[in-house]
Amino acid sequence: MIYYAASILLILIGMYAVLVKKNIIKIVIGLSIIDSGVHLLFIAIGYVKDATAPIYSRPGLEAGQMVDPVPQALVLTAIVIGLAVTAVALSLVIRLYDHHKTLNINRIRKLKW
Amino acid sequence: MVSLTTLYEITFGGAILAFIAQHTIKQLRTFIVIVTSALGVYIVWRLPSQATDISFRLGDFQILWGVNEYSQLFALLIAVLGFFTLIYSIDFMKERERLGYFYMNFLIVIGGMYGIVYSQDLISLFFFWEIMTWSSFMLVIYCCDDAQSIGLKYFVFSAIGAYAMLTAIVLIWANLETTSLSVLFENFTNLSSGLQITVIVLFIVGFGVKSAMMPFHVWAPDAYAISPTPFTALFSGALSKMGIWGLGIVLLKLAAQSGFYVWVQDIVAWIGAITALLATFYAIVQTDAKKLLAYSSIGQLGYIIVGLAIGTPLSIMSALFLAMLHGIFKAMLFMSAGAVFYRTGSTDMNEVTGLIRKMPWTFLTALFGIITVAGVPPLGGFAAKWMLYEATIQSGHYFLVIVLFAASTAAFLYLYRFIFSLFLGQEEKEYADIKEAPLTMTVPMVIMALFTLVVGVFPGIFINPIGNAMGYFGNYTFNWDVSSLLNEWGNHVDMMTVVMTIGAIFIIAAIFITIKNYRTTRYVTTKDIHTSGEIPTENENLTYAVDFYKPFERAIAPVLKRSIDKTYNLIAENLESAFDFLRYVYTGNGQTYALYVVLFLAVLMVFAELIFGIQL
Amino acid sequence: MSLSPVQFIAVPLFAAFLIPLIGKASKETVKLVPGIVLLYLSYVALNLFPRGLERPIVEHIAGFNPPFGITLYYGPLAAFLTTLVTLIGFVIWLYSYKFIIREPFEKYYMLFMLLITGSTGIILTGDIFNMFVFLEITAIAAYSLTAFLRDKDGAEAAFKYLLIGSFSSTFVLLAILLIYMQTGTLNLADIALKMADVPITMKIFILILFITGLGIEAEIFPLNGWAPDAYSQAPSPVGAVFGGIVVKATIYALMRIVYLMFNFHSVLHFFVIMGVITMLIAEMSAMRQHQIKRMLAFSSIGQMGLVIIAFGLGTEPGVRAALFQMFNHALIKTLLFFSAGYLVFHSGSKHISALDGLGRDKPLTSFFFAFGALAIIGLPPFAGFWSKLYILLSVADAHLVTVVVLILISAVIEIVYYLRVVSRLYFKRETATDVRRTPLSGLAAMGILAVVILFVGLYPNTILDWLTPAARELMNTSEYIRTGLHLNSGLLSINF
Amino acid sequence: MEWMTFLVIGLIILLIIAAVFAITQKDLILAVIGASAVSVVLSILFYILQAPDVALTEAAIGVALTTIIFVITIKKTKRYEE
Amino acid sequence: MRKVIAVLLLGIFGYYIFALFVNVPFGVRHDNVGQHYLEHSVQETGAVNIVTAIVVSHRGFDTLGEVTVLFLAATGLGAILYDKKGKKRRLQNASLIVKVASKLIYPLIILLGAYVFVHGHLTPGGGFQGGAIIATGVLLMFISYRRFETNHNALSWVESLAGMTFVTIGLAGLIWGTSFLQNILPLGTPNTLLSAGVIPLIYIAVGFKVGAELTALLDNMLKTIK
Repeated sequence: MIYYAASILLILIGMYAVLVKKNIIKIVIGLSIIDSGVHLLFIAIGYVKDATAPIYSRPGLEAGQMVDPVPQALVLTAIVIGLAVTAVALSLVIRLYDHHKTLNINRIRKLKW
Repeated sequence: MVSLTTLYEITFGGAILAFIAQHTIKQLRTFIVIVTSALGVYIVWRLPSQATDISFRLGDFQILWGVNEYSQLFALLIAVLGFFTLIYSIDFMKERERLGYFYMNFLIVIGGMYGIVYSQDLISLFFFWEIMTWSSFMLVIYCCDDAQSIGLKYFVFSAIGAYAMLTAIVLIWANLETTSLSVLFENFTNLSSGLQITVIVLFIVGFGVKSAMMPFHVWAPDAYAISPTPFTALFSGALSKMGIWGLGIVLLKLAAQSGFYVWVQDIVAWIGAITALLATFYAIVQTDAKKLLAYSSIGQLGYIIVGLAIGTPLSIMSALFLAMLHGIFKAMLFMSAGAVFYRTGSTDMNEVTGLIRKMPWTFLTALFGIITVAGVPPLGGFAAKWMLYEATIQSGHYFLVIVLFAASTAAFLYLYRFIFSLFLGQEEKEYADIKEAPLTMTVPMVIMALFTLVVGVFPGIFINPIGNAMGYFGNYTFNWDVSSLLNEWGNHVDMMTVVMTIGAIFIIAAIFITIKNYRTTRYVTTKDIHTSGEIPTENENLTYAVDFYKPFERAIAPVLKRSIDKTYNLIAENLESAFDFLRYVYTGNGQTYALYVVLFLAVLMVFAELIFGIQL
Repeated sequence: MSLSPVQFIAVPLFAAFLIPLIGKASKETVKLVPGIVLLYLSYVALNLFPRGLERPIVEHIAGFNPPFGITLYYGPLAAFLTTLVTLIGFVIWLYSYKFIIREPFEKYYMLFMLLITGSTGIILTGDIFNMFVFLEITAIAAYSLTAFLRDKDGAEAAFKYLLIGSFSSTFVLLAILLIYMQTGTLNLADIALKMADVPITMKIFILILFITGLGIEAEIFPLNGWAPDAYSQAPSPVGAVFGGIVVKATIYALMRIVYLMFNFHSVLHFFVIMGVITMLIAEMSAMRQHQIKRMLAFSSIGQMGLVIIAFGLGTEPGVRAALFQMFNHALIKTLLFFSAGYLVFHSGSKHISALDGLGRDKPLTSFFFAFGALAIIGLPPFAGFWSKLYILLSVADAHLVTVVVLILISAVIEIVYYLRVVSRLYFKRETATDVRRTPLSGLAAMGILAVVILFVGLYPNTILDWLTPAARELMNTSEYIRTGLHLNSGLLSINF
Repeated sequence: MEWMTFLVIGLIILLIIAAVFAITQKDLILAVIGASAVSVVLSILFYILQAPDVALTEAAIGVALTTIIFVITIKKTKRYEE
Repeated sequence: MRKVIAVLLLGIFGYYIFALFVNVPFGVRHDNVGQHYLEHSVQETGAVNIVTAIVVSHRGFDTLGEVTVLFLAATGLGAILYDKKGKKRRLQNASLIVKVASKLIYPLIILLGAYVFVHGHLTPGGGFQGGAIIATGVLLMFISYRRFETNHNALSWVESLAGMTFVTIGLAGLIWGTSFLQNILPLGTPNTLLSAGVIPLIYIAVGFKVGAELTALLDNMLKTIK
């Protein structure tokens, strides 16, 4: 339960940063925090009380004793995707700073109409 | 060989070939164009005897092309006018650029018009209608200066009309599941009466725009004036008749079946009459010959609309007669104005004067043209106007007839101005070495001029095909001689006698005046004008045509001031600034956009709770 | 190797991996690779198409039966869209051949190939998380391509796109999470089967998240703030990629999900409303644009609004009309972006006012622009006419006459701003002319598109006959579930 | 398992604090360190939730690589928020 | 102003999302595809790490996409940060202690990374984790030694070849098996290194690819403008 609350809170904190913070690096940090929140939510719904990790590392383990592996597999993918997005975003930040000499998003709005 | 498909293939194929030829072998281009249009005339001429209906499926629709007398009437007008204007254009357009573009679009317009009149279903009608619209738009913006905004105005109005039509088509499809015209005619009464009147109004708007009906006429004067003259001749002569063609169908085939017929008739007739009157007023105050002719066109179309709206056999006949005739004489007039432009470089009536001796054939054409417009015997216009008045009176529209008379009388004013300022009066020095227009221009003009004379003498050559065409609308029987008119009371008016008499008087008068004037006139320049002691400056335009109808202009100033055009412009400007305001939604700030996203999400969630009453 | 739908994804991917190696040997050869790949894909498309129409091919990746493995579903709809993507991709490559000459162009082609992979993946996949992955591939490729010119505006546009695109992926991910939580499966067909048991609250929230998430890339108002910037600042072929490929794939994803999982009628009407708003606001904004590509972008949004309206009707004619419109819009907007690209290149300015008189100077390019403008307005005899007509007819069939009128009003606005540009093109200009010529590859690309547009306009049945089964597939959910789940056709695709 | 619950609650509080720190801190380097702290805590939480694979990934990617690229970016741009 | 609106909207959003989760029980077993995997994956794929089995086998297509995404990020980054002029890292040399230490640790890190991805089917971890670990190792060297250069040629070869290997394995499945990415090798005994069919192969390819890509990505970022 508390995991749900925590992850939703993380998502909201991240979104707040994206919506309010002026600094574009902050915005990217916000994006990665949102991602973290979603990942935590995924893992949390896959969790089963008193179960082990889904690895048959020792004999005698049974399927009924393990947590749901699917969300873990999905999160694995999602984390990598998040990294990719962050990397592209940061390269854009570098480009933007190179052109505008500022990180303030309010000053990077030449494209209006 | 002679079938509708060949007609389309040849016309559209010729269009593309002309464009290709322009960019490869220039000499071939003119040849292709002329041959294409000549073949068009031939095929259209032979069609009634040989064509079979063509039917095939396109998408979900049954496309139906067929020939009937009504469409044949208009198709002949298109073919002949197309042929003449194209011949005329050979020399007229010789020096211009982008002729491939010009001729391609010209032929596409012609092909589109064929398509319209031969289509027997709404989809192909709309299909060709739009083809005609955009290709004529391309010709309107072909040249110069203000073409941009004028072309746009033309297209926007056309589009409004076309989309009104499309809405009607869509409504018909949604309710009757058909696009065939004949099925529509049969089942029209199955529609609910509200739908009936909606469809009728939408169609009237759709066709009314093309036939320059008030208040949708504002595109016409500018568009006619700005487009290259050979095309203007076709534009005013044939293209505007497409609107008439459609109005005929809507009024006589659709509206006649509905319970609102009387209302529709009266309203449309009045709109037509007002169009005729106002356009005439506007024409009087124009200083540009082409613009004058353009307004005159609108006025004449007004008469035709009145004729169609009244809906008695005689009035329909007069309307169609006038439509055919208008196609010819307006083409003549535009061509003669074009010939003047070709030689002098201007159609401004305040500039160009006294060309009668320099360009006699052009003058003759113009003279025949204005006589026809005015509806004076011996030329064809008389018969048409005469029938119209008679029909109007018979059907009891007395006020209407007064308006029409007023418009007709006022028309003399602008016609007089046209011929007087361009051809009569003083010769200017600057136009001293002007020659008659080249043969390719004069020949078509003169042929058509003679044709109006022939029609005047033998109205039957028009009346009989028109009588056949009217078979499309019902069983009207006519059995008239070639050279006489018939009124309701059974009196024959023998046109031959009338023409002979008037012709003799005319010739005698002309000889008399000429002889008398030659003795007394002396040569003066336009500068030799009494100016009450003030010395006219060099750049002051003192041609007598300036302020030709000053008092009249003053008299109708209140009418002119409230221009519909201005109202439209005002609406357009206000809309644009409203759109401008909307554009501020896009602030350029990425964060704001992100905020919109969350806003959208939050609003949806709240709505979901409100609408679905979700238990949380 | 036998033909299989997976090649639509695997072959461009392979090519993208291969390009850097080829680039080491010869940089010029790199340019040819996407062309060869796309030609091969069109061969595949042509071969698979009849089979897909006859009977959907369900490819089980790695041989696991659904719902335990990822499946590819190649039915009539996917067949239609993959063919479209291949065709558009090919012309875009042809156009780019001489247009993208800036270093590092091999990266451009890699990104382009990956974008093709992503969009065909979205179209083909039968698994929702897989769809997310491909959405991300498409999106990241799109961000990078937007900033490809590395100028000030490109970076700004790409950043905005990325910002909103990240929101999109977050919401889609959340929706997938909720779906997995509720149904315990990720296979689309299986989800559709189990969705009936999901409580309505959950269903609606999943739907809302999907609409928001996918609506961002499908350019629904007010989620489309990124679009005008990205379209206009990316290199011209990339603008065509957005309008022709990315948006189409996303709309497909949205509609597949909505039709498959949510069967409320009121929801579909919501789409009609959203479509109308999107269309009207976009067209009105387009009218006031000063930059030609921005104008095209707004027009693109407007057209998407039209597509959404037609999808939102929820009737078979509606869906068919929407698909037809997607097809036509992809072709026509690509043509417009191509010609606008060279017009901008020749005039040296992105502004419309700089285009005066280019019709004289660059007759063919201007001709193609005029051609595209007439086509997109929906004038006969071009392809756009039929799809607009079909949309109007299907809307009228649903008794939404107001919507018909609104669509036509927006069409009038469209006429104003397009023809304003066209008549400017044929304006006189006294300034010096640009001596550079439009390269043949660019003209060839435009020529192909123009021919196809005209052909479809004259023979709409060629496309419509394909579209009817495609529309039926989208409408017929139970058939999708049946074939998607129970047919053991890992063998099917190979034993032909 | 009472201590486990407390540990989890503690970690989550830490998580939230780190996240808030990350987005409020004016010094971007510190903000990034805050973000990486989020990742560290998250990684531990993943482990507690029996997802060692994800924990490992989060540790390698979230803590190390993401942080590094952030730091590089900040080095190339500006350290302090205006 | 923006703050208030944002907080308000996020409040609404958060409230509804949270409300959705209030009734969701935590830590309860659901009957879903995950259970199927837990029960059958070992037989089907031969991997004892079920997450790996899912990632590489059942959802191998996702993994292909994932690799593609990283490749895409590296490519996109290269395109966005491309600069014609020669580029140099502008980092200072670290202190001697760091230098020596990193030189010692570097091979160990690489080894650890390799171990992680080779044993992906047996223990937690796999190609991504291993690749990321390798990249951090290289990063350490980047930081410590100003002149430490990676062989770009080799990097891009590795990147491309590894990616192509993945696709080729997939296509091999299509050729010799029944479908893309199908396992065409014997499964072997679970819980031994040489088991699980193509999974180790794929993970090795992924490991190399991810390692090379992340290294290239870091290199690119370190070297750009300024």
